[in-house]
Amino acid sequence: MSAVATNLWTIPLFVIIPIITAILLNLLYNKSRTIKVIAIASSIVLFVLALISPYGFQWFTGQPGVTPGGTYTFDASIFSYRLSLEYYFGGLQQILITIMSLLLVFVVFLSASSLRKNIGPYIALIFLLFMSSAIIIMVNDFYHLWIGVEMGSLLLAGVVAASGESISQKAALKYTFFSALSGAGMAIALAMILGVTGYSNITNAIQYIMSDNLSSLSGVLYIAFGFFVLSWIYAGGLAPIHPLKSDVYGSAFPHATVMLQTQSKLMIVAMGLIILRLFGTLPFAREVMLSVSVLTMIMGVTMALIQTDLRWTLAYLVVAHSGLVTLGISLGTVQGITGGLFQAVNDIVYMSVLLICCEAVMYFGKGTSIKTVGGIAKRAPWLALAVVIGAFAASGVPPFNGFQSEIILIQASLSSGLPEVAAIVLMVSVTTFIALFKPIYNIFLKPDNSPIAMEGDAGAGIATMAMVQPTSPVPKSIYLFLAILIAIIIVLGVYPQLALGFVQDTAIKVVYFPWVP
Amino acid sequence: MVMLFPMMGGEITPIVVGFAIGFLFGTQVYSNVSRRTVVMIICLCIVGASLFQAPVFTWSLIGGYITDGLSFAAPFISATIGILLGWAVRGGK
Amino acid sequence: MIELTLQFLSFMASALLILIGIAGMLFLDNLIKKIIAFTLLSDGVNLALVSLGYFEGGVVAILTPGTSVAEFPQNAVLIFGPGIVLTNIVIGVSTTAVLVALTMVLYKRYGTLKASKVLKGERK
Amino acid sequence: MEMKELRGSRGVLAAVALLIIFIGVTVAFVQLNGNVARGISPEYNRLAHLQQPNSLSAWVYDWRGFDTLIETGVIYVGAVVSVLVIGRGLVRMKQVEGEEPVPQTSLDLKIGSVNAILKYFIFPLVILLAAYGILIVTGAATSGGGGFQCGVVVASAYLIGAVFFGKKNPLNFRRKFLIAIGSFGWALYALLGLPGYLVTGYWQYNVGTDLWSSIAGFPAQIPSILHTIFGDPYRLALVLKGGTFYSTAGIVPLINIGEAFNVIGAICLIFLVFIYGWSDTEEAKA
Repeated sequence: MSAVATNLWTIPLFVIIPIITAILLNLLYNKSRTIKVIAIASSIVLFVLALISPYGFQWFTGQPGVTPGGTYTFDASIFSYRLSLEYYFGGLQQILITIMSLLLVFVVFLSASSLRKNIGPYIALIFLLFMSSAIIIMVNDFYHLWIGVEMGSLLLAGVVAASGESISQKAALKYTFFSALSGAGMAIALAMILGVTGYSNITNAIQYIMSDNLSSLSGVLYIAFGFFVLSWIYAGGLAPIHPLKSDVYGSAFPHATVMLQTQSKLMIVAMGLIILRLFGTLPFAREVMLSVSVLTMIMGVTMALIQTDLRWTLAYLVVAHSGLVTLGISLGTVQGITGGLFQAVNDIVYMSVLLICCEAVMYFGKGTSIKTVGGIAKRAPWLALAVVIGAFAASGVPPFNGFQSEIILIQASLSSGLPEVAAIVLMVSVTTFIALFKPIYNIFLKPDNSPIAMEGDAGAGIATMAMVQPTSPVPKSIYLFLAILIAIIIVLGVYPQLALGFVQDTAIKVVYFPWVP
Repeated sequence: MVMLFPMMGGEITPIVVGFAIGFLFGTQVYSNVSRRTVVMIICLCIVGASLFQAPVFTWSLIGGYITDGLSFAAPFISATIGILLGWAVRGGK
Repeated sequence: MIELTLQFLSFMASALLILIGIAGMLFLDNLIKKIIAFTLLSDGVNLALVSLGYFEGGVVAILTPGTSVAEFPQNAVLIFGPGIVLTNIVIGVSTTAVLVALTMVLYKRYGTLKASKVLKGERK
Repeated sequence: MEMKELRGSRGVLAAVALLIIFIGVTVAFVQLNGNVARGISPEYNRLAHLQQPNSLSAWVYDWRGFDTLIETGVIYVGAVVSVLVIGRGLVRMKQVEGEEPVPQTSLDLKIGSVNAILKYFIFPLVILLAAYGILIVTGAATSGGGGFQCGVVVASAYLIGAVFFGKKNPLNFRRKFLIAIGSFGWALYALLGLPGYLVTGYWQYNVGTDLWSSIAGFPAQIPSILHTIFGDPYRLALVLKGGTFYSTAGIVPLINIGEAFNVIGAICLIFLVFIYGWSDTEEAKA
């Protein structure tokens, strides 16, 4: 593994393959069978690429770096000002992109089999969502980060509004308005950083800020920090605007939410690390980030408690658990960042389990509200098992993966001298369990005595037959996906070192060598 | 600065490309105007081409450069002709 | 004392545009007016980016016959400003298109453009 | 004026936040005024005479060409999403009965009131505007201009035609044509990186101009056939103070064409769908 390769062959493919696939799918439009084959093949290729890829850089368009002496170099280890756009693929990127591409396989399969009508553009948007998230996590350049975030927000609007229902259109409209606002804010932040440093490459900008005395320009840095935090909040759906993001999660199809929450976590991680690297030296920077995270967690779980629909409970829980990720990052210690990144990995996996279960509940045809569905455990016992495991993992019960990362977070906040924060983390785990218990009990365990079921019993004989012979309409493939994800949950829960090895390196670099991507 | 360089590719290629793209768009044109209008378009196009002037760093007659202060945007003319030809060949009435 | 240079004035104009844009997006009730406010905000950002690249005595970053090769790099205005403005315009166009499309659809459903009526929470 | 929301406590809070933002931005701009760091910017102009006179185009499409690829994607996505919202490619779950989407009807353009003389001049105007757009894209490397500008000009020609002629638009782009050229444009841009990638491993390396293969550490030599294909058709003689340079923009003009097609496809499609709505039956017929 040569970490200084500046033309790593896999990096462009993570971007170009989704682009070409998306263009093809958009053109195919309504030829479902071809779309399915192409989409699944392409997502499997992406997964394999992410697994086998070595580490290194890609300097797009092959422009070298300029050393202070005015000579050109293609060696990433030499100090130079990068003329080209720089992407970095390392351990953190590998584990996140691998998991995201695994989820992409599942999401593409699920959406191709559960949706009707013209699925081409929709699946194309999902591929582009993958692309924009991969860009955001790999890029080492403000300007490009901004393009990636803006593209991600447009894609999110498209994926959410694709169902054509008024609730999702409203959620998309609200979110797009805010994305317009915070996108402009991010552009202002970009303008400020470019004005102060003259570099859009993050490494170069950090080196400039560290080496030069910018005391007369500190106001500019503060404003840039403010706008950056604003767009961080928006990208992750953190505290003041969490209702917007959970509206988005709740009104999209659950399988789309799998992708959306993955994207959002990747954005949080990437932007959070960049804020920490660039503005970590500013006073109050970490405190601001920390208070945003704590607020997010509290607001998220409280809202999740009062929901009566599994979809919406999950929507708020996803937001609350984003707070755990940001908490770890904003602690700013090696242990805290490790915990935050590991939490991001775990969070993506167990939330996907829960969301796929939620999608499976929809196959029974009565939605996901606790008022309308019930007694699913009798018809699909394995599904009930999966959702319970997912809930345990989410609430930090050993031996599942949520436990491992939450314990690191608690230790990190204790060693930073913040026992209150540790208590809040504990509270989030417990409340998650309570919030999930109500829908799980009502939907899976309680006998089906909803008004619709009663009506069916009385009116049509067919419905009664279905009740007598319980058969699950859930396709076998969903069980396969759930099994794979639960295997990951348990493996990470028992051997956390497997994932920690990938993320620890990044945490050390962020704390001690912030200019290294 | 009257200078006739050996003709470079960059002076010809835009004309060819302009014609090709123009032809492509011409196939989408749908109208039933008289021949007089077509003549008017061509006249207006030549006037416009002289206003736009030849692209900078164009030195040859084919590129539209005659002398300082008098030159024609050759890609503009070729694009207009391309559109009209494409309309005549594949467009709708 | 601040000198009223061209760059300073255009920075102030852009700050004003940003203020008007954000205020319009927050306080106006009509969805179309909100979108117009967004375009103002985006223009303000563009103006800021362009004026970032300006300096006294700079020339356009395009070579013309007879330009000095040696002096051009230092004389040309900073190039990232206009370049990023291109991106911002593209992003502005796309965002506006999506916003207008969503507004159109919701208008056809509810028959009103008032944000307070269209976006009223009615979650089950 | 609908300042209702300003009255409550939330409004006051928002106003205060706004004031803080305004003051902050102003202070930052005052500090920035005259203190803008040039950073790496002059570096980008240093080699302009060896590739293309338009240094901005070189920055956008060559030095930072990959940025622009994704930026092109933004407008593609904008078109796909806004058209999807109107109706192209709405999806439903098989099992769940959802709310029906709103049917989209086409706008009623009253074209009868347009002056006859005006109408007589609109057709030449539309044709010449389209040709002007093409002129802009072909001159991207030498003068200000490029793919996006071309796309916008052609789209405005389309919009003028739509406003004055309604359904008898002279620039009568069909839906499938627009979707096809939009997709073709982005795909062309994306795939133009392939030659450089295969030879050197750097995506979108400008094989036509080939500035860097003589620098130590560059992984490969560029075969001369690639120079011929991607470089020679765009070679120009630049007469500057300091000598005459035979420069070439390489793949940049081709990229510009891709970008132009993408933008034309995207923006015209947005206009078309906003005006006429979308129905699947029409696409099946066409």
